[in-house]
Amino acid sequence: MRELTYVEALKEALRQKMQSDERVFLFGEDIGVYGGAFGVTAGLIQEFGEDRVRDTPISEAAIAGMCVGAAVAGMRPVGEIQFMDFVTLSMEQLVLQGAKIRFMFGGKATVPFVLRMPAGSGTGAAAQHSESLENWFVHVPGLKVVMPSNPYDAKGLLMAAIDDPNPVIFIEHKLLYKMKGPVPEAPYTVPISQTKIARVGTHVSVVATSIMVVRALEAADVLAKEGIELEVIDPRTLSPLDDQPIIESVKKTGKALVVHEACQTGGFGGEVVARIASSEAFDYLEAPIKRLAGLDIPIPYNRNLERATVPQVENIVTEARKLAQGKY
Amino acid sequence: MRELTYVEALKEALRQKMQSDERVFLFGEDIGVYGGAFGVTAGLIQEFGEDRVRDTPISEAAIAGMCVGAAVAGMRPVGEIQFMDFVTLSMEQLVLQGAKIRFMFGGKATVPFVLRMPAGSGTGAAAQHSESLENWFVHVPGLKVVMPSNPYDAKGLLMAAIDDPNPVIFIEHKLLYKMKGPVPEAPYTVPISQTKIARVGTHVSVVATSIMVVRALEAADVLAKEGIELEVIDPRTLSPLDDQPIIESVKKTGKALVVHEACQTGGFGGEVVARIASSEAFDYLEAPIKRLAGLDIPIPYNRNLERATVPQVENIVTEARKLAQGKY
Amino acid sequence: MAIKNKESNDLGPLREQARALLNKMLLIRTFEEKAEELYMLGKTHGTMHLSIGQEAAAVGASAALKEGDYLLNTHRGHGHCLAWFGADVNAMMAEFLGKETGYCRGRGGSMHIANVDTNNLGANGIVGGGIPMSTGVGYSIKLRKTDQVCFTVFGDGANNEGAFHESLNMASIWKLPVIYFCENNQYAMSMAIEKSAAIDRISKRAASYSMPGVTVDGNDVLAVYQAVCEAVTRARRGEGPTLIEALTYRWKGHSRSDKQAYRTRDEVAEWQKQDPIRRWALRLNLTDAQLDAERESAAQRIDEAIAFAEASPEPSVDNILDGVYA
Amino acid sequence: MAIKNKESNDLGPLREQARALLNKMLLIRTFEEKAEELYMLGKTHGTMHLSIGQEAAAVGASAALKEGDYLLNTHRGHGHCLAWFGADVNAMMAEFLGKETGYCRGRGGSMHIANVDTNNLGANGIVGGGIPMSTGVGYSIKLRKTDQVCFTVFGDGANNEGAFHESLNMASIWKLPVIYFCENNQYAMSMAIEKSAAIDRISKRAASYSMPGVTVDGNDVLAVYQAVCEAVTRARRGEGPTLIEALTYRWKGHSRSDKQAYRTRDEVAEWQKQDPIRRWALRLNLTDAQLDAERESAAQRIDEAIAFAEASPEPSVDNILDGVYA
Ligand SMILES: Cc1ncc(C[n+]2csc(CCOP(=O)(O)OP(=O)(O)O)c2C)c(N)n1
Ligand SMILES: Cc1ncc(C[n+]2csc(CCOP(=O)(O)OP(=O)(O)O)c2C)c(N)n1
Ligand SMILES: [Mg+2]
Ligand SMILES: [Mg+2]
Repeated sequence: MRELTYVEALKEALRQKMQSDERVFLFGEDIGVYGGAFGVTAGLIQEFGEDRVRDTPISEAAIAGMCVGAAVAGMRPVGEIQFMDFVTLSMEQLVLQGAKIRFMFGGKATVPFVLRMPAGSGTGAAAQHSESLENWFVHVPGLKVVMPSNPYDAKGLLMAAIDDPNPVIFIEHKLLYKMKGPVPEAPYTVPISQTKIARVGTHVSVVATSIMVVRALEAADVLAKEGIELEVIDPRTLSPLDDQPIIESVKKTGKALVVHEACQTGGFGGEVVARIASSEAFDYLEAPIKRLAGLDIPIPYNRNLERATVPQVENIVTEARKLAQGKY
Repeated sequence: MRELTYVEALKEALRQKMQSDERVFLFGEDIGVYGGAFGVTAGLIQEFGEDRVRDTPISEAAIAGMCVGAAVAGMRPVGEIQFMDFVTLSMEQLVLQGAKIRFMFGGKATVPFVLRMPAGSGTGAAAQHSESLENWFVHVPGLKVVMPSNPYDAKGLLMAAIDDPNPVIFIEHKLLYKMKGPVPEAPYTVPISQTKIARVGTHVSVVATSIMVVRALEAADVLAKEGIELEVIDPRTLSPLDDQPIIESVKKTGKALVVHEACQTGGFGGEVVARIASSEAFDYLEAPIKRLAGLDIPIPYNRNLERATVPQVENIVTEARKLAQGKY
Repeated sequence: MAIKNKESNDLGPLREQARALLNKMLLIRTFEEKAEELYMLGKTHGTMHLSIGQEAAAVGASAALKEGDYLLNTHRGHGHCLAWFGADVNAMMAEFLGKETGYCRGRGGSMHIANVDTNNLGANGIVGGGIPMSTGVGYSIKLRKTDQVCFTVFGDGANNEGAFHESLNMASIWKLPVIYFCENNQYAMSMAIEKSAAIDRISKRAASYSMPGVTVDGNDVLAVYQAVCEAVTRARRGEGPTLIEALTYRWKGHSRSDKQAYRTRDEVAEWQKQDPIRRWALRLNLTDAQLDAERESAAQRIDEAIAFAEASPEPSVDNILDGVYA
Repeated sequence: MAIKNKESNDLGPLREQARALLNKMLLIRTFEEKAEELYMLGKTHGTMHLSIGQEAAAVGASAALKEGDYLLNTHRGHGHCLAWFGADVNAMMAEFLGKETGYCRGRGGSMHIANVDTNNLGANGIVGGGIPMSTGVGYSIKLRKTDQVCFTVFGDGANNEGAFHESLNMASIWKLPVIYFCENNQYAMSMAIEKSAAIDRISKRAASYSMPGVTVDGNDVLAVYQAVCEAVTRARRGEGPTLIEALTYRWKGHSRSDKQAYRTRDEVAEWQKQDPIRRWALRLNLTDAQLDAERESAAQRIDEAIAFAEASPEPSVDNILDGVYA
């Protein structure tokens, strides 16, 4: 099948949606002639004009307000926050307005917007350009949280997110933008809230998000040579979470490792562990449920420190091996 | 011993700190003549003057900026956010600046501020005045997160928080403000990051935060009559979390229930469950680890709905009893 | 502000509706007086923000707007909500009492009364919370190329929120059809406007966004009406947003728990001489008897609403999870 | 802006330091040129924001301040950091290369260079991120009753952030000793100032806060110096904050990955005629030979710094957890 990069897949989703639904429009900082900090919207302003591909001033609260206001008023806004870190300036509108309006108004309003943002470290952008804040949004009822780990899901989930009648926080990863993979040309959707088994295995269930799925798959290749078979699970949508496949997998393997880039304490890993530990999978557990996540520190600038801060393939290999071998 | 309300205990901590340390000053919306939305600062402007008890405009981002800036510049600022919900407007300064400055600057700066805010539902203030966002802050390295559950801890933890050389998010609960309890008059501190066993028991370990500690203790009284002894654990400081007492307790009881008001998904309960499930306590578990938390919905206005949204004594009784009796 | 004793009887464009507008003000006044009573009787919980004394702003403004326009309202929003197109007093009172028949099925309450069917996008518990949303609403109108406008209400305190700055700047550079209506009732809770804002007239802040800014007597229905009309004309013509500052006064405390230590009884009394209802009635040459009669019929209407609300069922806890997601 | 060909040789109060200021500008220019080279050689990662063409702003401003004052800097902050009191080129270069000997022990990098020992509170990765902090710094000075000032730098793009509005309002009502220094280099990344701000002069926004606002030629060391001096005098006298807009231009792309499709080569060339270094050298009647000599010694200084930085150790991963909490 045709291969596209993650960036191209996202762009194609945006273009196809803008072609098929005139309510869809884009806005954010430098998304026009500049094409977006990571090039996702490059070329779209030439195709759709500046009204539908709107460069905004540096005003993240108002950008979030555009999402909420335009959505309630019947449009399908797709905003971009240049780096996820800056969404810290948008929380009031997203959390107190966007996420709550429907419920607060007795279920009589719909707030269909998508807010895209790149998360993660690995580019040397340091502590204020490397945040992974997905669990903040997972903790907000009314929002949906999506994190694609490959080009195919990136296109399919973005098209599904734009179709979704609810607010969707769409989290991309800087290091995945150049990743290539098969992407059908025709429009398609990957259902929201559908967890995927990225690799079938028997010894350890590894639940990973975003770029950690890629690393977990690499780790699985390494361990396969040792006869250790990892089952790699990619939730793709973190909220609402389709947890049944995770629970089924743990019932099968009896061992679970949860991997994410965000710092461990208070992160999404706790939610996954709690879903497992309170489920019928508990009776099948043969080992403690382990988390492998970012260190509880801001992302350092120095290359070595930055790399040591978040889980790498070798760390996943080590942790998964320990679990498989019953050493912990 | 002398009894004070939670509000009076907090006020006494502020007054004693302002008397002993001239670097300490207060600011926030309506904290002066009005005395604060819940009366915590009533009378202090008369005692210390408006420079040290400063009414601010409604500008929550700048209020957070006052915390960070004044702290880096050598003061001991204590800010107030009128309702925790409004801290959604302050996140950039708190998370990207206040929490990271010390690490980002190579450990060469200190950022000693306290930001107080009331959380929780139960007053009919509806979805935008009832947030419990503590786990957002728990997920931010560099911040400390404190949640006192009674007047004694309120005074002692607030004095400790003001002494602490790090940024402290100090979370009060609206329904606790009128609670009375013994409070020594002389200044004292309750150490940050010291978990407390609020009631010793043998059958089920109940980890609860803020007002849920009060409800868990009531539930313990109820169940004691049935011969079920709950061990009630109050972390008091959620981050950095002193988890050893929790783990030891679960090793003793073999059963754990985590209770908080914040909505369950993505909440602090997940962190506690994960600490237990990955620890040596795992081998002692006799039952799945359960969470009892707020429903995953915004807080509704209607009294019955509001009450049904967050854990009540009877819910804790039911869940704990099920665990104790091995029915789940 | 000087006390107006005798004002012109020429009601200009409002001649026909003058009496109807008076009755609307009376309906609002009575709604809030009764709401306060119900509150005192413990028939509702939570808090409540009364706009008593500010009725001219709500009534004068809505008279200048038309069906299909959007409303973004504040926590002190009963007046604008009742003055809005197709407002249903029963549904409002029911929401105030948290009943299933309320506008928000009892989920929202006083601070969140909304009716999206009439583009009333709701009161707001967040000071300035509607302002960023207005940018999106205004932009949606621009894209749809309709002649709608977005009428955004906020208080004097809200104009110090950062969102005010971001939003007015955006609305101006894109010429969005948004009317920023600042109801300056002199206080933000306990904070007097002179202490909270480093400017003597909030409307002057429009200059930072190259948009017209005007200050009007917010207790004069006609003055408010005319100012909003001008802004509406500009907006519908695609000439962009306007900032209107309506000077008025909050008669009651900020909310139930306000001891009002920050102001004097005399100050309140002075402003009460500016009672927008009395002033309007005078200009209509209404006799006290006529005014009382109108007041009485308003009271009846509200009593009906209370009866309806009290007879209405509480929301059922069984479907408490409904409505989080579409 | 008109191109200045012959400017007065009267350097007024800067007569003595004129040559030193020139050398400072050359040091900054050279630091960034070499930084760019190192970047291209892959000796550093992350991104980098160069202030080449804006040196007069940094040098003119710091000349008007004194030791003990506070600096809140931006992502494009190499210049202000090097111009600040007691700046150590070695520590800066080492931080730029992420070494343990850097100002932030390699944890911060180009966007976070700080030196709290000299009240340099750091560059900032967040646009406008230093502005709310300045309120707190300014308030701390007010409470301590010292004569310090807080010098807060930000770009034209930052003036559309809500925090700008909230902070300037607070600084004005409390008369805080803060100087808001907006370096208007005509663009925020790809966004031209005319498109992003609904005002022709950013300094005019000072009126919304009843504070003085002034626009100066940001490529003229003397003009910047004088404007900052006036603001400093007001601040130290307790008369409150000032907003200064320094007009200048960013010669290089926003960051490494900028194709600059949003502006023309001619526009850049026009502005380059305003080279603050060339202009200052002319006013000093320096010969090209003299200028080259100075440039040469600046280059030597930077090469030393690079040698120091490259010889310095990488931070050790063993104590990676240090410094999160005090
Ligand atoms: C963001 C935010 N900050 C603070 C509050 C608490 N609060 C509610 S109303 C109010 C005063 C608002 O004053 P103003 O904007 O003048 O409106 P008014 O109450 O006078 O109608 C405050 C501080 C809030 N609801 N939201
Ligand atoms: C809050 C925030 N939004 C967006 C960015 C991304 N960004 C970094 S610099 C920049 C442009 C800033 O323009 P300006 O303030 O004029 O400063 P300049 O780069 O021109 O020096 C942008 C959009 C950021 N770092 N922080
Ligand atoms: Mg007001
Ligand atoms: Mg700029």
